[in-house]
Amino acid sequence: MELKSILEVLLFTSQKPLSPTELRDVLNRAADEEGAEEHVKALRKTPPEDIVAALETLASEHDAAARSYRLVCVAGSWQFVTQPEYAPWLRSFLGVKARPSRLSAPALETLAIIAYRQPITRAEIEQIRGVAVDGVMGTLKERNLVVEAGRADVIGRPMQFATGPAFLEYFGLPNLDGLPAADELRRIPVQRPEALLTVDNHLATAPAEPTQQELPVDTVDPSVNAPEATVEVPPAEPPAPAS
Amino acid sequence: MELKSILEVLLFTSQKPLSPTELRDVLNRAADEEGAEEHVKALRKTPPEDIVAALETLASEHDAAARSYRLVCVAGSWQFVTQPEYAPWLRSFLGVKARPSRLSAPALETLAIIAYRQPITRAEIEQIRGVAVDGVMGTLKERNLVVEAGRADVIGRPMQFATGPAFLEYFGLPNLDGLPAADELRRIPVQRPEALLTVDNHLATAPAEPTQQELPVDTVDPSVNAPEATVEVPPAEPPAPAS
Amino acid sequence: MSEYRVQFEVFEGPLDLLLHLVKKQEVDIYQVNLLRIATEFVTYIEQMRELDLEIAGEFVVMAATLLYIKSRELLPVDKQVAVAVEDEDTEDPRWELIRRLVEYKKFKDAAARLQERESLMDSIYEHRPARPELTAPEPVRREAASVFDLVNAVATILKRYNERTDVREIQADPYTVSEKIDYLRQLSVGRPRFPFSELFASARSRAEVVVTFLALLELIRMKLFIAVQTEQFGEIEVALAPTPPPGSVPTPSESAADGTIPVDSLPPQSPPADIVEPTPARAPDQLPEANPVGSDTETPQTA
Repeated sequence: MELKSILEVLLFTSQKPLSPTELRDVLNRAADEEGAEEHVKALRKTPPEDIVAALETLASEHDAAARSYRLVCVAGSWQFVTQPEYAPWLRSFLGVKARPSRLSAPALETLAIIAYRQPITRAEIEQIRGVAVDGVMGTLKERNLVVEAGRADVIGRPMQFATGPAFLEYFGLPNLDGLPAADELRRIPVQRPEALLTVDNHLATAPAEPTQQELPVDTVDPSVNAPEATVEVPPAEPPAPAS
Repeated sequence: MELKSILEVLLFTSQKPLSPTELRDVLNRAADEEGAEEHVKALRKTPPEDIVAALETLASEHDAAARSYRLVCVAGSWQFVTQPEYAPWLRSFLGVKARPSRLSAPALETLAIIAYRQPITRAEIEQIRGVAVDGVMGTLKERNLVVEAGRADVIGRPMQFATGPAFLEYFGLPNLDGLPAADELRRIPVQRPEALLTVDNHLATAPAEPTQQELPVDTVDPSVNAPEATVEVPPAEPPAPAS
Repeated sequence: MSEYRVQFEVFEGPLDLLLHLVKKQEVDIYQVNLLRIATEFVTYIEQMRELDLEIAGEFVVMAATLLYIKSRELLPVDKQVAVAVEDEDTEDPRWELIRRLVEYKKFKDAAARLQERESLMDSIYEHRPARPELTAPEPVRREAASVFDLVNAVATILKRYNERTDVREIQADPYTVSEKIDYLRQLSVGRPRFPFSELFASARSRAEVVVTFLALLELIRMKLFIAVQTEQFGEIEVALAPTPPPGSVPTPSESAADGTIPVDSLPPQSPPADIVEPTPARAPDQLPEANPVGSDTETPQTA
């Protein structure tokens, strides 16, 4: 029994996209089942790279077969999807309603900032956008486009935000590196007016109105204050796929 | 866009098996949608026989592709199912399939007789099995594997029985013609050695002189008296499948 | 004693027991020695009786039939009653028995095949996609937005940000949007398409990247360039816009390869479905700093 066929049948019957890790877990669980046959046991601890390779082979096979569906990887998880040209029939079959209204310009801007600079605090977002973002953040979180991602390691320990499970799907992106011009746009040049003090080296931006409370005790680095200073945001870890 | 691909994508996304009628309804609905494109409209009122032919072509294509799943017809409705050899993984992944408890051997025997000889009275069943069938008939009726199917047109007007709505689904059969060896078992075997008179006390059935009198059915043609002769019982009309 | 019980109980009825006895003879059912079978059958019944087992009526009837057959068989051949050919009511009991055995055997085999299917069905899982969204992502997923929306949003932010920063820096910036527009137009000469990423390949500084990007958006806004993403996860390409008849929008394309529905609400004439035009970038002079984006949910933050 070929590995790829087993992966195929799992993806085929799954009710949600599956990551290589999840697929490997199933192989291990089946191998550990009491009375598992040899060929089932043999797939215990299949190397992740074998699983990924098998998935890629499978996807090419399905592409070559040119059927009405194909196997794709979205946000690191694999799933069968239908080809778009069948949308007219699927819409009337599934009674698909139009998606909730498209995002407003403010919501998109906020989302873009979060996408390229995650994880990021609300204060930082507001600093970049120049306006408060309470309303749009609510919308974005509600639609799972944005999720909370732990607290920043600065005074006050403000909540940070990252793109959520719906983000990559919403934009049809394979992963965060698939963001257009990710390399360039992660490094938006930030020139800091002299009056502003950075809170933290890793912050994308300086706070708008530095107050005494926000000043960290010891993290002010004078060099960051230079006019040409840019702050690179390391590519964020993709958020855990929705389960 | 080929009809079969459209049917395929519908079956692929469906949460339940679809009959050719349901599939045709989807084609019609999509064609009636406001702003439907020409190639969508063109499939309005596709003849049912075209749909069935396309489904059969599809099923052969999938069989030929020998993937981990295939397209099957069960009780007149079409669906994708997995190949049985992947059960060890699917059991770990999806859990043991919820199925009604297995049928006992007497219940299976009784059900087989009803399936091949329907409609059939209880007395006829008991004649074949050689034992009373009250107990198992109760079970079979309770599980909708067997239903009452009108009264026989003979003295006493006994109730007749036929396979019920759950029968084809339980065994995963497309229709009653899909019963294994249906042709043979629908016929009452009257294979009759040319004679049963023994020439030897220890050889009960050695042929001696031809006789023809005991053929149980009155439609006997002398030429039919060869050893392989059989009398055909016309296949029973299948009961209307449950919807 | 319990061994006997088990042995008797496996038989579904007298026919089942008979079949078992026939099988033991290892001959074709038509060649079976009925005499021996009759003897063995009666022996079983006797054993059951000795063990005080309840004997079903059907077994007793069958035993009687077998004894009758046996008694006939034991007569010399010339004393055997020749069954009258014309008497249709008279069955040869041997033939009748064998006919029933053959028939019963066929159904027993059929039942075994049904049982095989029954257990096979335990191993076959139906394809049951959970929710429409999961199996039909394109029609629902891509209608609302595209990556271009996102890029555009970034551009807006960049532009606003540049305006907010030190004026002297902007003046010192060696790159201008109009220069880059010329550069991009030159770049496209003789090359109808090039990858988005190539635009930034030669940039020497972050500022140049930003200016190039703004120039591109401006060209797109002017409908001189288009951005194309031919497949869902494919690379974005920049292409020269097809020159449309004056005053018209691009004609809808039949080759709506990816089923994308354009970002903006569908106008009567929609642009090619595989080409998504970003919302035009805001011209710098339209961008009031204090109140950048009109949204009811937002309140200007004190800067």
